[in-house]
Amino acid sequence: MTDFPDPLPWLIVLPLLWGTLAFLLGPGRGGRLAIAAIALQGVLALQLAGQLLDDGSRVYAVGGWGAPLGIDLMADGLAAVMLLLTQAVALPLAVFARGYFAASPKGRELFWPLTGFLLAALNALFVSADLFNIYVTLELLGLAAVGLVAIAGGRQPVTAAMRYLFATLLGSGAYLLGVALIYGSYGSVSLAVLTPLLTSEAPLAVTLAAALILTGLLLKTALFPFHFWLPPAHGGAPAPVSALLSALVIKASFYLVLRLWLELFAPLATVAAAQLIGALGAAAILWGSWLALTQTRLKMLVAYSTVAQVGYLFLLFPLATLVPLGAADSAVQGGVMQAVAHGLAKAAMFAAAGSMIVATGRDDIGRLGGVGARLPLTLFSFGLAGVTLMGLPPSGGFSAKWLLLMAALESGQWWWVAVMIAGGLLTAAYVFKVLRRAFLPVAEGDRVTRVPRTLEFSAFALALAAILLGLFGAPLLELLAVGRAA
Amino acid sequence: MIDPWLPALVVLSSFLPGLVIFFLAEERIRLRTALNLIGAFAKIALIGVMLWGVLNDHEYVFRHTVLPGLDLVLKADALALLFVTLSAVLWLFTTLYAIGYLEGAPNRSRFFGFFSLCVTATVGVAMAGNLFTFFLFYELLTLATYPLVVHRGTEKALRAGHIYLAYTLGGGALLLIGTVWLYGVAGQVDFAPGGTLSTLTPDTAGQLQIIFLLLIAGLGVKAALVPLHGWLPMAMVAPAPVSALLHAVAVVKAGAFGIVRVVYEVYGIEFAQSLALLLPLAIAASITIIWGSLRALFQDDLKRRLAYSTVSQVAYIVLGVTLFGPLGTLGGLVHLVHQGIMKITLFFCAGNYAETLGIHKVSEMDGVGRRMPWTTLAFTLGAFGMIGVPPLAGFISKWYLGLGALEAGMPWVLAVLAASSLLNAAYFLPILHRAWFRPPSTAWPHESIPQRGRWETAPLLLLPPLATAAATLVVGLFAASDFSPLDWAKLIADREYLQWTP
Amino acid sequence: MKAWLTALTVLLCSGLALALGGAMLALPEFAVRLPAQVTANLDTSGVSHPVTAVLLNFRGYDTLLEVAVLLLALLGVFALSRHADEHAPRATPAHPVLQTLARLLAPLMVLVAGYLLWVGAHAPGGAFQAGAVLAAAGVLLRLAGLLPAWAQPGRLLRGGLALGLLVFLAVAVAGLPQGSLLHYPVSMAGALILLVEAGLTLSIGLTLAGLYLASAGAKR
Amino acid sequence: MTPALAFDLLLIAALLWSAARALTIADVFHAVVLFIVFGLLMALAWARLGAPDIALAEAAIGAGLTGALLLDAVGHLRARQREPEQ
Amino acid sequence: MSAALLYALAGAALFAIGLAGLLLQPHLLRKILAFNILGSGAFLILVGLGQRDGIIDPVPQAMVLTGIVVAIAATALALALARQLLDLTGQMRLPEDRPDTEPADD
Repeated sequence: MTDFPDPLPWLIVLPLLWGTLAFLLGPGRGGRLAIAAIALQGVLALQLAGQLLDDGSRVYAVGGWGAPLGIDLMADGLAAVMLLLTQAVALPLAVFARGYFAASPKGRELFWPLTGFLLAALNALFVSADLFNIYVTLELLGLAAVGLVAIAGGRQPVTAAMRYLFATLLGSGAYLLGVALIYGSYGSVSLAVLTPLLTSEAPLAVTLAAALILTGLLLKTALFPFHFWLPPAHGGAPAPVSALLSALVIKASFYLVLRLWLELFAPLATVAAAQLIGALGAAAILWGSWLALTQTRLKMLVAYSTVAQVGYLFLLFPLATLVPLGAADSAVQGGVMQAVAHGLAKAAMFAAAGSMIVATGRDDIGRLGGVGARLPLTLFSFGLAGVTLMGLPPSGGFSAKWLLLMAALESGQWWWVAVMIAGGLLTAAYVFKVLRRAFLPVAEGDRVTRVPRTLEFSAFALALAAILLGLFGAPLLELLAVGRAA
Repeated sequence: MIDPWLPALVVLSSFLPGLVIFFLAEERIRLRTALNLIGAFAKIALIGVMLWGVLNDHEYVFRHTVLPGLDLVLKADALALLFVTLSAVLWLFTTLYAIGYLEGAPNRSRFFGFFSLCVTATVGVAMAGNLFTFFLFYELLTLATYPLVVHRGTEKALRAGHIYLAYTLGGGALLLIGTVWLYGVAGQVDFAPGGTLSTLTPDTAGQLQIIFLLLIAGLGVKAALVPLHGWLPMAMVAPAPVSALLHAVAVVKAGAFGIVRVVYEVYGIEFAQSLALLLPLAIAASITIIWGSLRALFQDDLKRRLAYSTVSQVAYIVLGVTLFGPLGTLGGLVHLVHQGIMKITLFFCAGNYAETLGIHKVSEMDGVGRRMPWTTLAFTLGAFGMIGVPPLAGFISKWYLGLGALEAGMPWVLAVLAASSLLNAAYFLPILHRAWFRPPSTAWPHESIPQRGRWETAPLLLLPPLATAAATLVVGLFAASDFSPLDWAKLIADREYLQWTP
Repeated sequence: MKAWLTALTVLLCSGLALALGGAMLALPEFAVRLPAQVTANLDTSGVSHPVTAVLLNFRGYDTLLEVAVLLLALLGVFALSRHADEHAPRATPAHPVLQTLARLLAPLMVLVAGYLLWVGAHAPGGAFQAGAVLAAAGVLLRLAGLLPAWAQPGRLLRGGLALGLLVFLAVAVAGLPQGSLLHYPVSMAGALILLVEAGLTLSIGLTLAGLYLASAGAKR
Repeated sequence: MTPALAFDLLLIAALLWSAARALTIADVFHAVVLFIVFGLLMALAWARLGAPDIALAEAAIGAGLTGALLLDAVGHLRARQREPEQ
Repeated sequence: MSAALLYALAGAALFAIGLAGLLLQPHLLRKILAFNILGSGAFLILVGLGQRDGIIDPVPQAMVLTGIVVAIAATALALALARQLLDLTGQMRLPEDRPDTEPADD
């Protein structure tokens, strides 16, 4: 490597290091360290993306052994996109969290170390090319996420964390069993070694393994009907945590589903399975949006919105499986674009919701009157994020929907068009439910206080990024193409 | 070269001030007003430059690739400038009027912020160079107008906002499906005179017909074509400047303008004719004209009556589009401008009555002409124009529509025009009669601006309607001169018909 | 829960077991075989016990992340016990016999841990087993009432908990200039692994004990 | 049947039985005790599979430490359930 | 059939037992036991299948060592959560009803 330092290992080491240091510094400390380090991670991710664009995807043998004896890391365009998303979401959120916990200190003691480990897990997961290593990153991720949900204490968050823990453990249990079956069948867990071995004549054990692994990951992604754990967990945690979980954590397992489906398990993919996943996605969109609409608590509404938006991610599977190449490409691009756009927008939305809750002192959609007057920037950010989720142009959400719609028409699967359009309208309904309340004057007896500037601006930065993604998304697609068979 | 950036600058000239205004403190009235006016005048100046260029066969195109095969295109061609000029000039008047209208009201920064965004969207709609760009600004328009519709924050306003959103977002969804489908069938098609779809293979004809239906339905919502018009009368709960904006400058116009673009510059009028798409649209427009007028007849609420009048009048534009032949085109296009000028006058006046005397209903207008003669004079000009009394603006439109109907071999349209004119007279003349000839009632419902010397109301409320009323007269009287809307519409019609020589 | 749902779940789980069993009986030959590769590379791994070689060298990266998982779990437990402090009853004094036993056994267990750590290089044993024994000593001392509860770990204790991960990270990063993360030069591999294992033994011992002391121990 | 096979079958039967009982037995304390037994049996199984490292770890961590944690939790649960009566 | 494969089969049965327990048992402690049994099943399969040809394979053994540590970490966290829940609600089970404002779904 001519580059020094090599960004790839540092993207994993750095968050582990600052997470540990934040723990050493003591309860509640380490925010400034975290912000600086995440900014550095952002630079590293950009550097890595640049390398990939120049030289194509790369394999990194940890310890110099190489697969199958050692563990390989692999960075291609898809991984780089997810890495960029992670750091891009984490940086503003870290700034937000510092302000948020200053205003609302419940749960701040261990936020930074847990977040450090969470980011390390995400970065490690995105570049791992080893099924068992992925299992370890999944556990690191899951336990960090559960810990974060529980940090504020209280009956509802602890219940949610418990439910979340069982869901995520069950998911990784299924995943681990799948890995065991694959190792037992072929004698390796390296993706690079396995991919050529796995053909459509694979033994039953491998098919079972694929089913177990994918089901476990779907559970972790909270795809309908496995969504039961998500709303209380994401709706009950402190706002910066909700934002991290909704924006990034569920994307990690989605990323794995996508990668495995397109690469390792591609020979086993059937139209029926793809349609089934798509149908679950469609159900998630409609059911999640509908439930979002019926919520009275702001953060629960945003959390149910995540259930719905996750559904869009999974529409890519029927659109990319055994269809003409152009449609499949467009579908994958759309799905990844949706992951990125939703990541940015949902982080913005949870951050904005957190500011509103700090300002009004309660988590109640009916009592948002006055927010529009006192926190215009926050409300504006919420609205911009809403635009992305609705899929209106220009926004990353629109680009994603456009690509998915094109894929649907090109592959002649018009029924997904109807789902996407209906979902967009339902989204508009619940976003405007919040906005119209916030436009009202302050209700009698309520108070709306100002919040620190950093809270308002970090949410705005995220929302703006989601919009700009819609205008300048082409480079992202170029990066995504690195390492994908043309 | 700065040329490609000019269209973008026109859009930004209201977008940037809008953003700044949005975050201005409520008390910064001077700065806000200054920003508003600087934006408005800068826009008009930029448009002036481009008008000169387009007249000399120059085109200004701004292009930015959003995704592979998906470009954001802003293009200043003759058709775009027709609409842009209209909305930029009327925006200036509306802004002045709104400053007077909202004096002392709460949340003005928010109001003017969205107001500017709304015009930004309209200008974008006008200059969109392809369907995607059009859709982008069309949806932005929805989002920017919603806060204006619900601005008062009353239950009624919120309900109207709900209905407005349901209709317009639904329409947007149809438009999106149509657009995506069209991109799937034909690839990226930029708007171009004469249309571009006629080169497609014949086996796509069926699909193209369905797409046309989707596009027109999507656009018809904002254009308030029956039966998609339900939101418009509801939305008149908004403050008067907003109504002016909705009815004359932005929203319904965006819909009508979109229909013009789709028929002429996506399908091409000749290709649309060959797909047998024009006649159904003409029938829909005719029904809308009659139905809107009929409903207007029975409204006592002044703004509701005007709203139904808009339903009917905007359909004239659509009707003109469907009359195959340059004269019909001319009538439709010129009415795009004329209807805007006339209807904005009427809404300004209605706002004046409400603000000054608390008059909201036709039945309360007895003798108002004596208390507010100038306003009533402007109202009278606008109303006569709508009826089509020569030599006012509306007459010119109807004249060319009539000629166009004959040219297109659709004489039944003449009957529609005649019936509608009669109905127009039937719902406007009684108002005028009350205003001028009935004795005033003893007390006005709620007089809030007293007579001060010669000023029957606040100057900023009075001057804009007088100016636009004068324009109603001028564009009619001088229709034949250079640079009149009619002259510009001829230029456009020239370029739309490939086979036509005047 | 409804009876039919229970029955269905049991049925599905049995079905899964049967399917798994059937699938396992119908497996082809291995396509890749790692034991031979492990043996072939054992000389350059720095240790002679294959499992330790895999754990700390070939797949040392897994272990690095796993240590983080362990520390993470402790963080989660701390986060929770923090809220429980108020209603935690005081520790009751333990039986004197238990105290004496603990005083005798604890040093012995530390010795055993040291032995396990040392022997791990060439025989079953290593940091995890050693750490577990160390933790058992801690639990025993706590049961005997000889150790305080840990809900608010002090600076020194935090240092001890983090030490293993930090040493491991340092060794991992030290490999970067030589070629890659966790790259050990052959001549130093044995020493480096022992260094890492020593750090891990201490931290794993403390962490495992902490998992008990921070939650369970705090309430007694 | 060789003695080794017999031992394996017996061990597996014991494993399955202890696992199933641990999950179905009425009393939680008994369940935990059965689980510790299960852990020790697992250690035996690992030894039979030629994995002494895992056997050691399972005995120390799986059965030992997990057992201690579980027993403590049961104690806490019982103390809590007794509380209202006091 | 090798002894290793026999244990792998036992692992499959253990996994199923654990899965059923995790899904069906409302008591949190039992859910935690079930999760551990499920994990042990997976570990047995990993080593058992990996050594089905009778050759001792240190790679899956090392993986299982890693897995056991992960399992105890998860178990400790789960127990801490369960105890917290006990303190807050007086019960060691998840409430069947969903949080107050949430309508019952599925």
